[in-house]
Amino acid sequence: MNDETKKSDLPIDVPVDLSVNIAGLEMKNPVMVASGTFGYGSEYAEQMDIDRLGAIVVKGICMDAWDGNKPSRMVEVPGGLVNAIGLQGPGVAGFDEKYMPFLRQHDVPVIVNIWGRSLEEYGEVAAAFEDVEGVSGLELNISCPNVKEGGIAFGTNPTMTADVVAHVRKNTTLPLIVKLSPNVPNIAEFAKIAEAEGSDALSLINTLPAMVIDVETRKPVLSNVIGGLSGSAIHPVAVKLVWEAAKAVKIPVIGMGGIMRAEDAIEFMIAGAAAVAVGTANFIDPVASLNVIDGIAAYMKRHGMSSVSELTGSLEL
Amino acid sequence: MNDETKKSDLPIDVPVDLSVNIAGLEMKNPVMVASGTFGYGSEYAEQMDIDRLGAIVVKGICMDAWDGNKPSRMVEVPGGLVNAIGLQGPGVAGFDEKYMPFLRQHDVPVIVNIWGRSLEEYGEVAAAFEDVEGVSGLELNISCPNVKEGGIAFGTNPTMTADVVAHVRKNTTLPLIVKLSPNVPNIAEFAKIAEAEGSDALSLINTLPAMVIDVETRKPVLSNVIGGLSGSAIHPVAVKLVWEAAKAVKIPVIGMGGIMRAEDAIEFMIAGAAAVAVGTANFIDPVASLNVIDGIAAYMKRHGMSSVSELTGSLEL
Amino acid sequence: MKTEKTKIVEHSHLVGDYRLLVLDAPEISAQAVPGQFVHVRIPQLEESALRRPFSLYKAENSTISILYKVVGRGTAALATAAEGSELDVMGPFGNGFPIPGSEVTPLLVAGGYGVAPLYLMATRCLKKGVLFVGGATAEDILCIDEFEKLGWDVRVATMDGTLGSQGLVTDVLDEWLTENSARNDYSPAGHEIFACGPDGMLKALGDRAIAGEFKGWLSLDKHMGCGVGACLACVQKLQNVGGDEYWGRVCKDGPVFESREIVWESSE
Amino acid sequence: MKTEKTKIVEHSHLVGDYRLLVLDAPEISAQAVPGQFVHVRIPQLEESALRRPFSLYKAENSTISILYKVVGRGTAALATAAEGSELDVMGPFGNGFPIPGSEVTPLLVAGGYGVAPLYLMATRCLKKGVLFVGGATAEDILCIDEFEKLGWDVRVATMDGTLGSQGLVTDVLDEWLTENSARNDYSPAGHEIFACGPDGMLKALGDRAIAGEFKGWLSLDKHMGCGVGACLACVQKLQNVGGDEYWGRVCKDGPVFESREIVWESSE
Ligand SMILES: Cc1cc2nc3c(=O)[nH]c(=O)nc-3n(C[C@H](O)[C@H](O)[C@H](O)COP(=O)(O)OP(=O)(O)OC[C@H]3O[C@@H](n4cnc5c(N)ncnc54)[C@H](O)[C@@H]3O)c2cc1C
Ligand SMILES: Cc1cc2nc3c(=O)[nH]c(=O)nc-3n(C[C@H](O)[C@H](O)[C@H](O)COP(=O)(O)OP(=O)(O)OC[C@H]3O[C@@H](n4cnc5c(N)ncnc54)[C@H](O)[C@@H]3O)c2cc1C
Ligand SMILES: Cc1cc2nc3c(=O)[nH]c(=O)nc-3n(C[C@H](O)[C@H](O)[C@H](O)COP(=O)(O)O)c2cc1C
Ligand SMILES: Cc1cc2nc3c(=O)[nH]c(=O)nc-3n(C[C@H](O)[C@H](O)[C@H](O)COP(=O)(O)O)c2cc1C
Ligand code: FES
Ligand code: FES
Repeated sequence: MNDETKKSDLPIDVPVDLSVNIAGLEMKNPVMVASGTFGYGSEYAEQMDIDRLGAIVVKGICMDAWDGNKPSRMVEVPGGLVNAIGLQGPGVAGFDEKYMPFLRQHDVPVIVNIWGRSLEEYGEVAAAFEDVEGVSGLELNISCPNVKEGGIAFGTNPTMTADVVAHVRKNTTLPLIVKLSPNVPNIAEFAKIAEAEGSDALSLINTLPAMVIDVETRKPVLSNVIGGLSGSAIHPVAVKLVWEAAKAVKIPVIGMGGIMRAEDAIEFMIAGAAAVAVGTANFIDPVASLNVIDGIAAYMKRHGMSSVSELTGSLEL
Repeated sequence: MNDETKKSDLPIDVPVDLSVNIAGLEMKNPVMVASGTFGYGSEYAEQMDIDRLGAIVVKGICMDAWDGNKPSRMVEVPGGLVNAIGLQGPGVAGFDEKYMPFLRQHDVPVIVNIWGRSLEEYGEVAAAFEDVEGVSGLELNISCPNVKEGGIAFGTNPTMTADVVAHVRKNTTLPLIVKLSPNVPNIAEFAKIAEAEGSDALSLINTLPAMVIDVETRKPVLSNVIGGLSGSAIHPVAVKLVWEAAKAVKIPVIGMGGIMRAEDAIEFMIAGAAAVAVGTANFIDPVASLNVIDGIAAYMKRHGMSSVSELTGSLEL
Repeated sequence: MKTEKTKIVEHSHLVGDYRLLVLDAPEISAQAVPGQFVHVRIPQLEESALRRPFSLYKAENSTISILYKVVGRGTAALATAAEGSELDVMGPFGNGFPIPGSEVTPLLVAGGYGVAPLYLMATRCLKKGVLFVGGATAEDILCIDEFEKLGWDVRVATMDGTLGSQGLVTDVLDEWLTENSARNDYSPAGHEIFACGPDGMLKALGDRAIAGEFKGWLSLDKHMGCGVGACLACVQKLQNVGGDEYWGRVCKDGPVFESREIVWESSE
Repeated sequence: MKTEKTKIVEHSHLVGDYRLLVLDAPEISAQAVPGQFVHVRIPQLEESALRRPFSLYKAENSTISILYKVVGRGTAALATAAEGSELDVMGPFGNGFPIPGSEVTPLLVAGGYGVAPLYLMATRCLKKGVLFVGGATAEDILCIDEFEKLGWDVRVATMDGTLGSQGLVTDVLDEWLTENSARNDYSPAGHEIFACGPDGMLKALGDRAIAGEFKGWLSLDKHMGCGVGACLACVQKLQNVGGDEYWGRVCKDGPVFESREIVWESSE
């Protein structure tokens, strides 16, 4: 744990190149915002300069408008929160109409997080985005713990994962990112399947299935009973899974889970992530993602790195 | 969220019966201390009255003395810690010689957490405890993330779980508790397998596989690279798994993971646990388990419950 | 950028569990609309703790004030924040109360800390009206002298009768409505309700507004995540004029809704 | 029960990152042995944060003192604890230094805050000896006047030469050892080392003790979990007299070990 020497021995004024190419998508920097934690971009536009982001991943969208779960939908727990929003969304057409006009005015790649209740619906949603102007990529959500059908069931079964990735791949020409489910014993297996079936990149982790009970009423706090745990609490679990997934595949991995500050993002990159996404931290500090960008640049300078790709997979065992 | 009425409407002075019978084992109360977090009992005997505990589960033991991992073995993270002790232990004979004399003098059931590197060794260890006087039960650890062979590999594969439980069952007459692995997509499946193969009770959860990287040195903080996350951070994940496991089986379930105070234990019991175990909290406050016992009794009084079994599975959906 | 690093100018105990917090926050103060809220990062909590929303109680001279009740770990921690220290505050957020024209008598109805946004409302109304305020006991009836100083008619109800008449605040309102509708020149358009308090109270007021054919503006209190409309945690079932139901966001689409927009669900 | 709810009697800044904490802790104070430590719950950290170990620096008049350096989030949070407030402290824990007989000249060797347990040691030694103290710069050389007041010979080394001689504390010790072993009546049994500081320094001292055939008592600093021997986090490779290697617990079996017990591993 010898920070002192590193800090002083290295040149301070190397220019740093933060740009990355993920799945064919050029990004200014490796810092994205995670699906469901940044709305459709406009919600945060008054709080910060969204054009500084590497990419915006919007809230999960399926074919038609979807109501999501009844409240209550979120509860704070030590080290984070448990949510069961249940993928409320405007559907493909509603998204295009309400949110894309704003996003198209901005200079930031838009990645749409998609989900379906069946193999066919996954394919349909993917296909529908072929006609939506301004979308830079798709993130395939097969890991949401908060909907009864679809979601996590696809992400925890190897055959279903293979089928849904292959089917969506057939239906889209956009860069395809598969968002893996964290609660499987062997993440490498799923990472390889997604890669083999044509995924251009992987993202992980989604929230961990969780539950909170109000001991006074003896009822679940969330109407959906089960929700997903996010925030600092899941960070060390996420780092482990990103490390294992990145070792298993050649396609880039996007690391997320409990990034609160730059160091957390750097950990993911050292473990093998080519990019990262800030989630829950947006709620707490709207400029958290910008602080992460600045923090990565400062770290690179301090360590004499010129390209952020030097960070990726730089773990020394 | 209407605590007020509940508090005032109910009788205050009902006598409360905290005793439970888990797997044939009579316990004064449902509060145990979790394996690996309480040494062999003697370490905490000066800090608190260990005879007040429902049971002591000692640190994992295999046939012969085992060195465990090199340091560093533990690192603090938000909401808990990640450890990779690696099951350092004295072996069956060493345990009997060094620690049982002390434990036999005490009026508290002793449950031994056992592990092996092969099916045969699991059976051997179990059989060896037939001859150790004063042991009240065995907890079968098939979920330790910190050893290369054995441990978690057994707990995440249905066939291996079935084989190891059946084999150990054949080798022991003691009450048998199977400690399930948390990182499987469907805990109910594993719970049922353990029940079918002769387990008398289940305990969950073990730590979640996790990893921490020192961003300055770019090395893993733990010498074992991977460790297990415990503490508050994992509590909502544990409650969800205990709920699902308890629904799936008839044998009692012992809930653990992030119990810091009585409310956390009560949550497990409402979710379906017949008993609970306090782990990481022991390190922070040696009397945490005693506070949990007192807190459960106070809660029962406040809610007019006479037997702690009324709490088990009292979730209202 | 709506995040402001404010300084705590005053932090004092009022009565019971209620406290007053005054912040030096020129930008938020300048923009404040009654019924809007600020989203506060509690410095004493761990890094991952969510912000907590509080209504604007006052906004004057570059400062804003919050009147809050200690109910849980966030407000308990906030209560320890020292005068002179920094507070990270986002806002003002949400759609506040629409200021009624001078022909309308505003009827403000408050439960507990619900008086906070209504006081800011009272200072901005063109016509003085009536404040109906209710609570469990006398300690829950806050700042009525301030309303009186503004020249407002104040009517109090407490459940235990320790202040004002005994019973619900809606009983006192009902009296007023009966008296007034008996008047010759009575027109439902002559008054509007502006309310903040527990859901049960708001629903009862909404029912009266709909039955009596006047407007009822209700400010909802929902647990929040982001506060800016991004997380969809704070939703309330609403209906549009066509009768289609949907989940609206209390933080962004509210917190103030007109009674007819809200669909109350029995389970909540 | 060894957990004591103590009261902070004094909490002050010493120099640089170093601070002094004095606690009213009659039970711990009465039992204290030099080289033992207390395990402190940092009240400002979240509920799940581990305790932090600190050596006993003084133990007198029902109080104990700790001398600590702010190095991370735990010590930074501790630094904000107010005088008069409560601190939850466990201890005293571990095996301290064996107090040598009056025929032995104690050689105390300290790096940084390592002087803390050695000061308590100096107050308990039957014979006054020599304190060798080293650090990066003058600011890291603490409480030498206190040792001098006790009548001890103090020899200082700093890496930058801002105080004492420039270089390592072991250089100064080597000088002393060379001088002394040149004496006619020299016997290695006439002195023993008692040391606390970074691993590199301790290893160097251990090597000298073994080579010079005198005793060297080294107090190790390992990250701890439980502090009572239960978690097996704080282990150090040791060897018994038969040469068998095993992991010993610094908290329970140490923190003080004789040089010959310790097996230094290159990777650490
Ligand atoms: C728009 C708005 C304006 C507000 N204005 C004010 C104001 O002016 N003054 C004021 O005092 N308060 C105001 N509040 C309420 C205030 O935000 C809360 O009292 C505060 O957040 C409580 O935080 P806490 O950490 O102290 O309590 P917590 O510990 O978070 O919980 C307080 C209570 O809420 C319950 N609870 C926690 N999570 C949930 C959940 N997910 N679903 C349901 N119940 C839950 C708890 O059981 C507990 O009873 C306002 C709220 C909103 C939405
Ligand atoms: C027996 C004993 C006696 C001590 N006596 C004193 C004393 O008298 N005075 C004093 O000032 N200090 C003393 N210490 C050290 C003191 O306990 C630590 O400085 C303190 O715990 C640091 O806590 P922190 O939260 O401030 O730092 P942390 O944030 O915990 O970390 C401090 C440093 O340790 C590193 N670190 C964190 N976790 C690990 C790990 N698992 N493995 C390796 N490195 C890690 C960090 O990277 C950082 O550089 C003693 C330690 C022991 C074991
Ligand atoms: C409120 C909320 C809503 C979310 N919605 C989605 C979603 O619609 N689709 C998805 O793939 N992930 C969703 N997630 C998961 C996040 O994108 C992210 O994977 C997870 O929260 C871990 O990152 P964090 O710990 O930084 O929040 C959501 C998370 C939260 C907290
Ligand atoms: C330091 C440490 C050592 C542990 N050792 C064991 C062990 O030997 N065998 C075992 O089955 N579980 C072991 N565990 C897991 C605990 O028994 C428990 O399942 C887990 O820590 C979750 O509970 P907690 O969050 O209350 O700590 C260990 C946990 C910790 C923190
Ligand atoms: S609090 Fe996030 S949408 Fe309202
Ligand atoms: S700190 Fe737990 S054994 Fe030493």
